[in-house]
Amino acid sequence: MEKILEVKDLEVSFQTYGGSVKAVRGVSFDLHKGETLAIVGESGSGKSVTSQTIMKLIPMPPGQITGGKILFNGDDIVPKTDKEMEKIRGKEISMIFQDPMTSLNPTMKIGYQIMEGLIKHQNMSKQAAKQRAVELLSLVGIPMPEKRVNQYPHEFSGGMRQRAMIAIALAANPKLLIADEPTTALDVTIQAQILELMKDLQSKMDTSIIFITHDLGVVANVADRVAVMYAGQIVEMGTVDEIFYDPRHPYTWGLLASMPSVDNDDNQDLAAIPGTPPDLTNPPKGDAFAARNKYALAIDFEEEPPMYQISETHFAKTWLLHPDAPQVEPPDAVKKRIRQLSSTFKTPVLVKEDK
Amino acid sequence: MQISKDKFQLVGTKISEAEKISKPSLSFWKDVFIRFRKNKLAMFGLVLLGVLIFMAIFGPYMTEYDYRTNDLTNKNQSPSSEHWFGTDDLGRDVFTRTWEGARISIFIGAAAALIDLFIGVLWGGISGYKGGRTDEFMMRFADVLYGVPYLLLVILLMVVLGQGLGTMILAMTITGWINMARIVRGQVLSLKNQEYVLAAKTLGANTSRIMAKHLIPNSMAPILVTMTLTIPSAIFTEAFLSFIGLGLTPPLASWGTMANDGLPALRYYPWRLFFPAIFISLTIFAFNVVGDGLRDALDPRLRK
Amino acid sequence: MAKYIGKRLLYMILSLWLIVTATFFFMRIAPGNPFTSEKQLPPEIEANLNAHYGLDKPWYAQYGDYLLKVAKWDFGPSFKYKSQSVNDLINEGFPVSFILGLEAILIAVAFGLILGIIAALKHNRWQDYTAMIIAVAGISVPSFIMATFLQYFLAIKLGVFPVARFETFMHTVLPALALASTPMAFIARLTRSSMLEVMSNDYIKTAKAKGLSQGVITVKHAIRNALLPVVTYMGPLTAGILTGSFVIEKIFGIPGLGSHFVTSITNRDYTVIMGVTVFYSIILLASILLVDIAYGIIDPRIKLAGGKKGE
Amino acid sequence: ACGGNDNADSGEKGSDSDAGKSDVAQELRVNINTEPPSLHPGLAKDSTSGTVLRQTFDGLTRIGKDGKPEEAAAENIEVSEDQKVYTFTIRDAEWSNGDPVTAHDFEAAWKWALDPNNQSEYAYQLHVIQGAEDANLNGGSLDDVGVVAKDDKTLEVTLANPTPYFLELTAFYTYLPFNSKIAEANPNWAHDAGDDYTSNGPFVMTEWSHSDKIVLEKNEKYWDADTVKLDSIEMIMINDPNTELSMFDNGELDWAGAPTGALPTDAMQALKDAGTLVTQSIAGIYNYKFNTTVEPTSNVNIRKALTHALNRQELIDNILQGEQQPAMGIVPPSMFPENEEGYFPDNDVETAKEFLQKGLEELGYSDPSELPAITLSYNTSEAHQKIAQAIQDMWVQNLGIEVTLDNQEWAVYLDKVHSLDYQVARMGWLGDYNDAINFLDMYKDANGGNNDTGWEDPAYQELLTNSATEADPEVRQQMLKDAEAIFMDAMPVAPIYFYTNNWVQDDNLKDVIVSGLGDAQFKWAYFE
Amino acid sequence: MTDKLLEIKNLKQHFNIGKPNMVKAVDGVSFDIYRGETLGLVGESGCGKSTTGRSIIRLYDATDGQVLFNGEDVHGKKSAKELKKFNRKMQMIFQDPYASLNPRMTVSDIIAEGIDIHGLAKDKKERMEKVYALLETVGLNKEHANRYPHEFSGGQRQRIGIARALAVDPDFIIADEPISALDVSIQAQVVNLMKKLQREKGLTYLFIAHDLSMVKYISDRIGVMYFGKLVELATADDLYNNPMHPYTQSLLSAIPLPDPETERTRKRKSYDPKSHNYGDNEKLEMREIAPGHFVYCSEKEEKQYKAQYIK
Ligand SMILES: Nc1ncnc2c1ncn2[C@@H]1O[C@H](COP(=O)(O)OP(=O)(O)OP(=O)(O)O)[C@@H](O)[C@H]1O
Ligand SMILES: Nc1ncnc2c1ncn2[C@@H]1O[C@H](COP(=O)(O)OP(=O)(O)OP(=O)(O)O)[C@@H](O)[C@H]1O
Ligand SMILES: [Mg+2]
Ligand SMILES: [Mg+2]
Repeated sequence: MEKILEVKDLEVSFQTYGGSVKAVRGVSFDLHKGETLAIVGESGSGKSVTSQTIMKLIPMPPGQITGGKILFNGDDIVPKTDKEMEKIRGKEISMIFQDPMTSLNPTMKIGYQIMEGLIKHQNMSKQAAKQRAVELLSLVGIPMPEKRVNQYPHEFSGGMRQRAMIAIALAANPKLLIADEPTTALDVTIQAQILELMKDLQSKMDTSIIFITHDLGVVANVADRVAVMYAGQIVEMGTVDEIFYDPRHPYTWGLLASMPSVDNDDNQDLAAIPGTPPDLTNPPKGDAFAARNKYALAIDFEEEPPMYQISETHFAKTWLLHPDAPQVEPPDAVKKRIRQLSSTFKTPVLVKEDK
Repeated sequence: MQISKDKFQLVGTKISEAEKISKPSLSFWKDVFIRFRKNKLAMFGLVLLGVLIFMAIFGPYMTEYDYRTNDLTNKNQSPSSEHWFGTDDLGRDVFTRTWEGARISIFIGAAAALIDLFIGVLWGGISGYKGGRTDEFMMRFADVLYGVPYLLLVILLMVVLGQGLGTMILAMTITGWINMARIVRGQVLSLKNQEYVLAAKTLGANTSRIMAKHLIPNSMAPILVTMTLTIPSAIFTEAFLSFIGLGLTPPLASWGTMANDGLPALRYYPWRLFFPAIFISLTIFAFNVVGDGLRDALDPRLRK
Repeated sequence: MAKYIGKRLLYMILSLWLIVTATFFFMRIAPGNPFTSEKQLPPEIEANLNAHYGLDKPWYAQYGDYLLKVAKWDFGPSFKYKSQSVNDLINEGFPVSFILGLEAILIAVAFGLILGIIAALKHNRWQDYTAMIIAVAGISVPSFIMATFLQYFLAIKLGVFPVARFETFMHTVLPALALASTPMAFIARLTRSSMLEVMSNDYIKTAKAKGLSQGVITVKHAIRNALLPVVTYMGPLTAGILTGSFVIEKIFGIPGLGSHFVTSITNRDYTVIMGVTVFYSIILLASILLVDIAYGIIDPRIKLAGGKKGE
Repeated sequence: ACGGNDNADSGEKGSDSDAGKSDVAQELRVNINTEPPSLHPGLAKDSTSGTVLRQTFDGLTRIGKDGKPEEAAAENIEVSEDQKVYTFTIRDAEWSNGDPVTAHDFEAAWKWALDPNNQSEYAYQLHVIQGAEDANLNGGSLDDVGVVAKDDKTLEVTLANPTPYFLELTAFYTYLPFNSKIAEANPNWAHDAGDDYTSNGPFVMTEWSHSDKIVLEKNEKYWDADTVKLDSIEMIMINDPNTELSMFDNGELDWAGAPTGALPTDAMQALKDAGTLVTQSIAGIYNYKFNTTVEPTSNVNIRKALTHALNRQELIDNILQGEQQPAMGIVPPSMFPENEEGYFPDNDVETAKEFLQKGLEELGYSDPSELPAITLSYNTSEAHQKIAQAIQDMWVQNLGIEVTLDNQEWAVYLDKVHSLDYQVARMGWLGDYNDAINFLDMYKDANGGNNDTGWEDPAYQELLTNSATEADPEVRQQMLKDAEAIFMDAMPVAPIYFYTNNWVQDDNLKDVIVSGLGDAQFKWAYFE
Repeated sequence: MTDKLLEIKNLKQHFNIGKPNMVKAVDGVSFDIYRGETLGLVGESGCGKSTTGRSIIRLYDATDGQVLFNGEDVHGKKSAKELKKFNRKMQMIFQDPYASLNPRMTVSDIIAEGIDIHGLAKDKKERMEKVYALLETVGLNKEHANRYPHEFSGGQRQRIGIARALAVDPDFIIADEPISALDVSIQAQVVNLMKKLQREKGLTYLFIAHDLSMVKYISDRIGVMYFGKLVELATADDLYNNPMHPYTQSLLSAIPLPDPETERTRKRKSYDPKSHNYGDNEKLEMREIAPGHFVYCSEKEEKQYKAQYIK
């Protein structure tokens, strides 16, 4: 399969008066045509920053790409200027932002905000664009779209704004769609509808999608592959089955364990991961997750774990996969899921860093 | 890579570990100060302002002349080692007068700016925030004040209150705050429905708190700009008031009156206009860069 | 909207009435009268004049008469300029001031916005500093000094423009520039600061993500949101500039309306004072109303009714 | 107009009006500062209006090139023995619309001005005529006014008292005629240029664009049209001396400065250095009035001390810079030639100190520093302010007293001065006609309109009263002289300087006549 | 659980009244909230959940209807003091985390705002301690106290909002999608926290969310809204086991499950409001089809639902 995007060792930091925040610390992944990669992870772990960096939309300054490459169709976009990026943004890559209220221009009608991209990249006439905008709004499930195109963002509910954002992103028919928590504010029926819509687009246009979400149910639904991020790094990555049925990283375990399910016991506390995420101005030595990790090893506090490969597609960054590491039992909620997958290697293999 | 086996002991969570890193807490203003200090241009403005104020205090004593004694035979001398900035049409030393004038002009500028700021922000803020009838009443009042001919107001003030610093400041601010009020009101109108204001409301914040903590800080940019613009207009309003007899009585000088007097001499004795004008500009420049620096420092989203 | 405007028009009339009343009484309290002159008139003649102009009537009668006439848009004769009525003065002076003012406003707004935008986009770079210096010059050099400067350098030294008077377009350039310099600077500063604010908002990121160019983003997304303070400032400015400036008209010998605002007061030319005040106030109130309406257009979150939450 | 820059369009105009003349364009451009308040002879009351009217109307007389009144609309004037009855024979002349100019036009115009219903503020200029004051102020009948048109050509004027300067008065604008036919038909005839604005002078007004400019063109119907060489006069209204001078320098004006406009003081030195400044004395005085009803200016010695302590020449040389004459008397030298010298020497600080000492003793002070500060009032104007500052400094330096300045807006100022709410106040006075009484009359009564000092003196009053009926000019002159001496001894005002007019003009412009009263006439003017 | 803390009676909230784009965001909603319970509110996005919440807390003036809090009408006239007391009792967590944080305040000031307003801390030290404790409660650390909202990720911002609401020790919290922007482990932390607070302090919640498994987990009763109306209200278990209204059924059928295999094969039910086929004069209202289980339906449907209801 053709690789549309390769991110190599990406490092991004923000200069603040309190010091430099290392928001992304060496992230590498790639994405194939027509594939959906879900990124999940701790809030604040750098998901949005990573994805915005791909479009070069982090504010610079204070943001800064301190290292790495982003190859889009084989072309590194890190050194590209804003002018050059204009040709890519909104046409090749489009993005759904996380915060729909502030991401929409409060003084511009929703309809026009959707039309803009159409007029610019698809040379549509105003009328055609408007018609398309109405269509898009109804596609994302907004009732009475003819009326809604002429409204302003503050007249929309949270979910409607988010859908407007989705409409803007979809309008472009992009090769790569970055969706940063696109459905958090949507009810499940609309969410399902939106997910269908995205899949539809994907099958028609062979679009690749990076899908950031916290909702593991949604991940299960849409993702081909999943990357789990923690403190600016990808700590585990694999196909959706690998992550859900054979997770290896203790943070991934924590995530899976802390979900309620419909048939959960309401009186029992959810299994949260204790503690707070690390301060990224001053990332801890060793494994960033160590301090909160029930399964932390002594070495976790000293040495950053390397990446281990568990299968052709499955990677995890934890000392637990070291041959010397003790065998540990994942939490019950996770144990229930575990299945033997056919593609798994016999023993995890240390990934050599190509330096 | 060889790692000793005992490193692979299970040790579990160390939550307390994560907490050591917190830094000393800085207050908002300290934060602003730190940001401000890093802005070179703004610091330059501050230093410039300091120099100007220093000269206003000590400048007049740096020469053997005083600001009021005429020397008619030495009138309109161009700058020289005798008279660094030349002399005016009554033979008075322009250097001495410039710094004598600096006292008044800087004081007047700052005082008017502060008073306008105070009244304007209060008036505009309340008007915009309260809205409805209050807004209508307060803004129409401002309109009426603005509509009545200023000169007439000034003449009346002079007749009723007589000449004096108080009258002058009153005359200067009687309508000066209106612009500020309008600007603040406009900002407040667009800010008051922001979610964070609503959030403060649900916390039980009263009007004054919402104004002080939410609306005004977020209107700071235009407020600062308007304020830095009040200063030159105050300096020249003072000159106008002095000219019609409400302000300074000659031979007292201010930059404004000196510029006024020097203006017709532009073609013949340009230094009489040049020196007061250049110092007015420098002062305004200083206030503007300080204002800009402050603005940037007050906006945490802007980072160098 | 119509209801709102209707309500505001009512308020306008109320404000106008207050302005008229205040001015009327202030004017009468002020020492001196239209016939005060260095060579004092024999009291009998003065009494005659007072009787002729109705100044001998009790104040309430005069006030009432005046209100009635204003309502009919008749401001009466000028005391000083015997051959002109106040309406004539306004009818002849206003078009001149209006043309000049319009030019000045266009210059001020166009250049002010451009300077401000450039400064904001190139924040803390040389373009920003250049714009700042131009703006500081514009602010710290008031219009009358600017006028003298322009006249001296461009008209007298270089001879590019005529020195004074109001005849051809070339004659209007210098006064319009002089009038525009301070507002331009002010607009530039306001624009810059609010543009900076706006450019750090997330929706600018969204616009970028659409692949829009910096120019389009600035024009379509940023300016509008940055316009509020500028528009606020434009209200009184418009009224002030369109009705002429005393000093500029004096320096450039322009037969505009502006000089009447000052001379009528020094002449105690009661009817002219009242006439120009009413005229100015109407323009002022109207432009402030326009500003308030513009608020709602620029920022749809601002409710015109100005109050009621959630309506 | 020969500045070269503007010959293009003026050339052709010149040729179609009179092909025979030299090809120099006869177009004069002057500045008259402001809009003339009224161009109705009966309503005019200011010099701007006067300047225009003087060119467009012909009175019975006109001040000639030599400064003396000469026959104008009247071709013959007879004066009765007792100098109270004047009989004017009106010349055959036409109004600009072709109507004949008659004696009735004069009678009508004068009576119109005297009619209390017509708000003529300058009607008192006519009060020398018998019955005029009565009709104007006291409800007397206009029919009793001593002006009678015996027939179309004869105007008989009876005066209340012998008035040696009456013929000069008849050149004054309040005495100008108007076309009574038109005035009857259209009371607003003087509101605009046009068919109804008929005049009988050397020029006619063809355009009056308010607050902007007035255009006069040669009146072909003028009886003395042959003398008039200018084809047109453009009078623009620029109220800024710097602009005026700049326009002159740029060749956009042919004249800058007095009497129609003004020169910036800061330019004086440069203009003098260039040798282009023209200076001419006029009958006017700038003085500081003392309020004689309040301490310390109620004390004559203090007044004298203040008056003597002034260095007028220095003031003139350095501040006014217009070659003004120091005034040590109250009547201009053009009327009292002795006043070139005056009653005391200029800058006599020694004497001033003596007076001060005497004054202080009388007031019970031992030292000048004990004297309460003297307030020197002036009205808003750069020039007054400068003078006040200089004088303040002189008083401070020479006498060691405190002086504070007090600046007031014009109307407020007049109000204060007229109601004696001041200590020392500046005031100027310009003569309306060439007679000393002009400068003395106002101090006759303490509460007379323009006295403002609170001073009066029976001896002074008697001299003035007697002078009014005195037919012998020599005797009358002496009486006035004596009155001035009394005045100067009491010194209710400190004379500072006698006015001059200063201007620059186009080198080729000739024969613009500026009278001793400072009135400009363009009747004879031409470009070489 | 009979003690009613909040009674909402026929609440209506319409926007742009009298204009063509009028929206009936909330159109006659009635329900009660008992002391100490959590009422979950779910529904289609845009159906009026946030608006309901905002009307309850007085951010909007209700178009019609009543909200009684402790028996007192929330929308009635109140003195400043009463209002302040009321505001301490009732708090809100906003849906849009970023917009609800003042960009110019540090996190510590934002969180401490309520503490300052109500004077809940003796001195600076206690205030900061409280702030730190709250930060920790919501899973942030001390280091974050001095940062500004824009420096946080979406989820971090949401937690700041939660900490702010908790700071004043309210009795009742309207939580408008408080956890949707959080990752599951933090969601768990927050939900655990909310539950703990409820246990310890008897807090009452109106919990608006989309994540139905979480809603079910946390809520005692759940209301389902559709197009400005409450269409079903029942205890959490009852609703899950016996969804009556077709919209509720479609919602439940759409819950995504964290299991790739079931997700690949699942069938969803869709809801079409036209399927009811209501006649013109059928009276639609909330009807109790089982004890404590209300459905918005017609009489005909009521019978049908009752029949379908499984014990
Ligand atoms: N402009 C900025 N200045 C300083 N720090 C920043 C800035 N933007 C982001 N960060 C920091 O970078 C880190 C990563 O943030 P990011 O927005 O990528 O998180 P996220 O994974 O998207 O989280 P969430 O799921 O909550 O949205 C956070 O710790 C945040 O505080
Ligand atoms: N200020 C407003 N002006 C006009 N219409 C509004 C306004 N606020 C909300 N609405 C409309 O009211 C309806 C309900 O909005 P609300 O925000 O309550 O929905 P919600 O249920 O919270 O949805 P979501 O789950 O998407 O947040 C929507 O149709 C919205 O467009
Ligand atoms: Mg994010
Ligand atoms: Mg909502």
